[in-house]
Amino acid sequence: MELLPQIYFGLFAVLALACALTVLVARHPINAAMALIGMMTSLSGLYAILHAPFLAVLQVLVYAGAIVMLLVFVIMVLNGAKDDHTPRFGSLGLVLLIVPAALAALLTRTFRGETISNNEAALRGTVDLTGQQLFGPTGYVLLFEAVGFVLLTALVGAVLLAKRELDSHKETKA
Amino acid sequence: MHLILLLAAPFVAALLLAFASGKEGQSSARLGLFLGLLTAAIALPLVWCGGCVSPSFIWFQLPGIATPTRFQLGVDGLSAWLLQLTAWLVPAALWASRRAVRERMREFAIWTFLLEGTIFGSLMATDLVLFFLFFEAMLVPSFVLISGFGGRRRRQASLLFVIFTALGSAPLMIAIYFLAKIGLGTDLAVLSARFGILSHLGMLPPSLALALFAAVAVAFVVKTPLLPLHVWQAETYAEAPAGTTALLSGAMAKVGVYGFLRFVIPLFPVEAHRFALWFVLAGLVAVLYGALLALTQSDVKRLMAFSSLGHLGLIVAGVFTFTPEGLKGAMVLMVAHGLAAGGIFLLLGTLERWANSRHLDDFGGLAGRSPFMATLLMVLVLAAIGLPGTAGFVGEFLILKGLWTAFGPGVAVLAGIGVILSAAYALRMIQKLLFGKAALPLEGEADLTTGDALAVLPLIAALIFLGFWPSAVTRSVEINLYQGWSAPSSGPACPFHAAARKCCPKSTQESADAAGR
Amino acid sequence: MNQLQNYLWLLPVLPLAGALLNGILALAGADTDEGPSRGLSGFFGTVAAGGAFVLTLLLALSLHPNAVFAQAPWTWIDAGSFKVAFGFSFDSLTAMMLLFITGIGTLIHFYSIGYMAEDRGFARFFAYLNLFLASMIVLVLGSNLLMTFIGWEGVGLCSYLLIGFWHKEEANNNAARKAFLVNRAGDLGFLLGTIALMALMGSQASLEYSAISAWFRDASHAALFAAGTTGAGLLLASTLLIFLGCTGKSAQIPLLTWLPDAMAGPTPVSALIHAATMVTSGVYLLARLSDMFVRSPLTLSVIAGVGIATALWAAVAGLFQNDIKKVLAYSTVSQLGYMFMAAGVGSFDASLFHVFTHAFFKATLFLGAGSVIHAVGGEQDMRKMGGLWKKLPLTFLAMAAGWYAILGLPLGAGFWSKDLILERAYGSSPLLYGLGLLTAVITALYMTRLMILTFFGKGRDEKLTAHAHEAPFTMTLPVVLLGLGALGVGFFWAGMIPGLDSFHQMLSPVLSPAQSFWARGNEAEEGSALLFAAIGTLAALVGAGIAWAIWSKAKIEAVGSSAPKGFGAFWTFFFDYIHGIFIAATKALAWIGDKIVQTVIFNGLLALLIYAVGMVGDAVRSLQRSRLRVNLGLSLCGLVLLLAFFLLGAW
Amino acid sequence: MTAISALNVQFLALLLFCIGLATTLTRRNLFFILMGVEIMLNAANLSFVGFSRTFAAAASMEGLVVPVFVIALAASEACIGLAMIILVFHSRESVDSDAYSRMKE
Repeated sequence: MELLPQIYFGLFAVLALACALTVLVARHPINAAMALIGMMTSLSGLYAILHAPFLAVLQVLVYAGAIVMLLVFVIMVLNGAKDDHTPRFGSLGLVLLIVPAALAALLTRTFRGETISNNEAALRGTVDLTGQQLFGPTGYVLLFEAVGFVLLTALVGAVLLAKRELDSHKETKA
Repeated sequence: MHLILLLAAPFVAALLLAFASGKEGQSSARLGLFLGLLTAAIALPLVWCGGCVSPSFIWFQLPGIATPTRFQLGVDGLSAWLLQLTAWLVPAALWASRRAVRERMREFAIWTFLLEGTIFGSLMATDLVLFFLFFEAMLVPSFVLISGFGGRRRRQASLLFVIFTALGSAPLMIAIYFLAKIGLGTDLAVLSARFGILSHLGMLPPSLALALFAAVAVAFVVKTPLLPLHVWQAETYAEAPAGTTALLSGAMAKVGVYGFLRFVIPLFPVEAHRFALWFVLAGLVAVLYGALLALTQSDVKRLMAFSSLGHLGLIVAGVFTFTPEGLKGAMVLMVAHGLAAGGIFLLLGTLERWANSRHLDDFGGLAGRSPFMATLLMVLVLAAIGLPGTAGFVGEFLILKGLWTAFGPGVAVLAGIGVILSAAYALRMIQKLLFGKAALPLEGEADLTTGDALAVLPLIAALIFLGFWPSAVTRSVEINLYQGWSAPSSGPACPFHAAARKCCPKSTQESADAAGR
Repeated sequence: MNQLQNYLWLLPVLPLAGALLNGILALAGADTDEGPSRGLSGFFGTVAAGGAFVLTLLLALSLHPNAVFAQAPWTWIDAGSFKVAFGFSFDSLTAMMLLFITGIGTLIHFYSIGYMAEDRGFARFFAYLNLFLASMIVLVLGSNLLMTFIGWEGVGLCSYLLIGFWHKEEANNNAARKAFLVNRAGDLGFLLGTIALMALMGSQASLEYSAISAWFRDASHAALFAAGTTGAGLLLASTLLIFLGCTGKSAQIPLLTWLPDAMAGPTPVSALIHAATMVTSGVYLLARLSDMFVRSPLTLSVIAGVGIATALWAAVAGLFQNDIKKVLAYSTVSQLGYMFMAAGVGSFDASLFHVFTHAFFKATLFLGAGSVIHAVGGEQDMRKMGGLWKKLPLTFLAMAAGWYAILGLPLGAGFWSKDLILERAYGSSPLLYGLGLLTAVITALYMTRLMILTFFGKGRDEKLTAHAHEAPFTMTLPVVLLGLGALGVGFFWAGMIPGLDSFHQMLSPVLSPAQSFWARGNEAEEGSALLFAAIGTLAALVGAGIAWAIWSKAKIEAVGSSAPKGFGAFWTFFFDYIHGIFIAATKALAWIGDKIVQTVIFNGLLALLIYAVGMVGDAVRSLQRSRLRVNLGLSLCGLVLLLAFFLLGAW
Repeated sequence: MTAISALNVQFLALLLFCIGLATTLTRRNLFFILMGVEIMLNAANLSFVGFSRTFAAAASMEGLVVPVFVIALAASEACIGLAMIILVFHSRESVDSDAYSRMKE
């Protein structure tokens, strides 16, 4: 049993959990977004030690690099989206915490005794192999194209939504 | 392949219309007529081909069900004529609606074709899941047609229609899943062969079989409709645009009866025979009730709606006599009523447009103003009340005979009284519309043009042709794809056990025995 | 000549083609001011009818007395073991019926050219008339009950269309509708009777007349309907129901109210449909099914009873009428009653003979009345006429011939047929004979009254009678021809003159098995034919004498409408009142159905349902309306619960 | 490979998922809701990757393909979601999700 991966795993796991909890309790969205970046990065590290280097890179590039940056960008555009009058947690929200807690307890109880183990013959998720899996004969070419369409649609939709917003601003100003 | 082509035709037509320019209603109507006639031409050979089945392929797997759902279409004597009816009513309805719908003709045609396609689907499906899919999908185009093109109270009417029919078929869905679970899949041929024997051999608790029977039957009781689930009908028929009402009463209501013939009776022969008298009585109550209410209506379309209620009641009564005469009479009457009621509703649509009203008292003296219209309406109404020489008479006579044979004279007399009353309301309507003096000045063209009449004349021709040669329909009924409902070619009403035996030919009996062990 | 029988189908098709042609003409010419060409449609209509007559004549001449021409182009209804052919058969009974139907029909078509000349709906009228002739031919020519039924309802339809021919008047439309509905009630009897007959015949069920006759003639089947068996009930039901159908078509008690109202139609229609042909189809059907009817004595006595009751009632009602056509209508009902009485005593041949002679003299009377009405500008109230014989001599002579015949005065057509019926009735029951004789007296009374009021005395309404003039040639010719017929056709079966019984000879192949079967069971007393003739003539003379005494000098004033009043109204409309009860009951039921069942129960339940759903929906919506997170949380709660249920349940 | 317990990966994913869920449920700020969704998606991805390691050969690659799609979809979701936030923020001047609950009115 090698020790180094164990240590890394523990490190990243704790880091990810801490960041996630920070998101949960953060006061300002920008702080939360920063914590989210931390979580993404530590997950990327986890992917790396789980032999999925392609995903690890993708995680950093797309999630941490693009999505969260977009988030941060919007938060800044909306002037920090100040909601001083919005409490962090509603009293109702605290009651609702039961739900995830119950879910966690339930699933933990279910899977506690399970024995699953890693398979020695698992392949390493390199770009090469992942690409073959994606576009190979039994692959996901159609699905990939569909996702492409979804992305395009999202792009157009976002532009339309934002544009209408801008137009309406112009009108109100005029 | 033919069947798949036929099923695809209305959808393709709708697609083509969607691509066409919708600016000119007239050209949309022409395109719709052309496509509708093309579809009907595809459907026509089915009358001669008898039974045929399309290639079957596995479609998907219902979770929890071992046997996959198959995509397979089949046509036999039962469905061939109903397909014809639908196929020929659609171009007539489109053509007759063109002046009323005008510039929105393209949308009207698209949705009408979708309605046609779903009706086709439910008439051709050989798998319960496939059937249910089309049976439910039928609601969407009809809802759009009613709420988009209907009369003043169209929104209430369309909601009422959709809620009633959707609620009615909800138990059907549960029953289908349940049947599939215990009955080795959803393929109708397999299911009808095996399920009957399961319940017959007592492997199924009778109460369960009864519950399933009720769940399946209620969907078709609503669709047909029978009392007391007819509440949606009058309102819907009155408020829907004329072209749609023609399809609703001419074709869609028949799917309800078809459901009894294809699903209720083959799957539950024991229960169907046990409750046959109740269904016959329900049908006859509908006959009398429909006729009585038609006598009091002042709205022409409501009047005809109640008339439809009565006719469909008679058809259901004929089906549940379990005699060859009753079944064949029901088939002929279904075709006849579809043609006659469809035609009448189409003409009433024109009248509604002329008078801007549906109230009987607002009409009068049409025979003098528009003799062509008056003649056609008169002929259609006479056909609707079953004058000999039209197909309706053959149907009514055979049903009367079947009722007498199966349940004795009392029931036949009840049905007969309904037939007299139907003449009473029909003549009242004719008198108010065509004769006497004009009540209100009518707008619009002076009379039907030859072009307008083209929508209705083929229906009349078919009614008269089938009136003298009903064998075209009655012979084809003998061709049946499934063992479930084989029309007994001779002898009296099949008794309890004979029917159950009939539903399970030898080969399947053995396999069911094997399954039992 | 035997090739001819292949052209049986042409008989109905000829007038049908005429009807179609005229229908197309009528529709095509509808939007012109003049309407379609009268010459053209009159020509087509009359030629179609005449063609049918010529063909019938050729067929009848080539028909051997015992032979049957049959043709069944295709199987009409095919439902398993139950098959009905679309068949025609032409035997001597058919030949007799068709000869006078097409013959008188042709004459009346010809007459209509003159009568309807001024009418805008000329082509439409001929279309209907031709259609009627086609239906009537199918009725008589059909080889089975259902074929007959096509014609049966077809003539009913044409009757409906023609009664309501002038459809701008609401009264005409109501009369037409009444005729159709009353007939429909009878037709239902016909259909149910047919079904009962099939139930009786069981596995050998066939609707072919030949098969039915053969089945009943087969002595081995007698046990099937022996007294006390279900078969007996079926036979009784079947005969009574079919008889109900006949009462509808032939205006007998209880379905007779429509015929007097049917006079709302144009007069040629009254003559052709409501006097000569259609109304006699009930008698035809009884004769056709005579083999069946004679085996149900109870039904026969019902028929005889209904017949004489109708005859007497209608004759009395005829006395109260002032409308010339109404008198003739009640007279027709009364004469039809005679025919049914004859059938009821098993004398189908006598009854048919009366059908035959009646067709001639009643058509004469109606057409004559039509000429009179035409002459006085559409007035039908006899009280306003009078002294017309000088102005309309030809019409007067023809109608006098009709009058002579209907009274049964010696050597006229009615003399032979009516005396034959009375003679046979006496053989069956003296009571029937007595009532029949009484009816004959009353018949003479009202007919003489009609003649006196119309033709004698002074013109009571100068405006009307002053300009009266004889009708054109097209109208007088048929009247005169028919008048001659009314005098002469009786000699086809002049019972007292040996050798003059060709009518009897002609029908005996069809009817004698039934009649001899009946005769075996009912030994008739033979009376002297001469004595019966003398008594009958005396009765007619007495009636005529009384009428002359009362009305020839009476001062008659036309007050109010021509409808009868007081007791006359009660008597005349007695059966209308009874029908009214049924109508009221139907209306009440319909009202209950509409206002209570539909509105209160069904719509009420619906409203309740809608309300309940709305309430539940509102309640749930208020829950949904709160915060987004709550909704999400609640649905997740549900998810967790479901998960818990499955996961924990699995343990 | 055997160094890391496959079960522990799943437990980590579960915890992350529940934290994301808690964020989505309890926070009222729309941004936090969005971020909670992202956390949940990531947890699902982690679970996929973790399970993929328990299969042999080509089957082990299947679990690595799904996250690719998830990431793509998350990108589009964020794209639209943020656009909508901008939209509603301008109309209500608030990022409080409770303020938007009555979208209809």
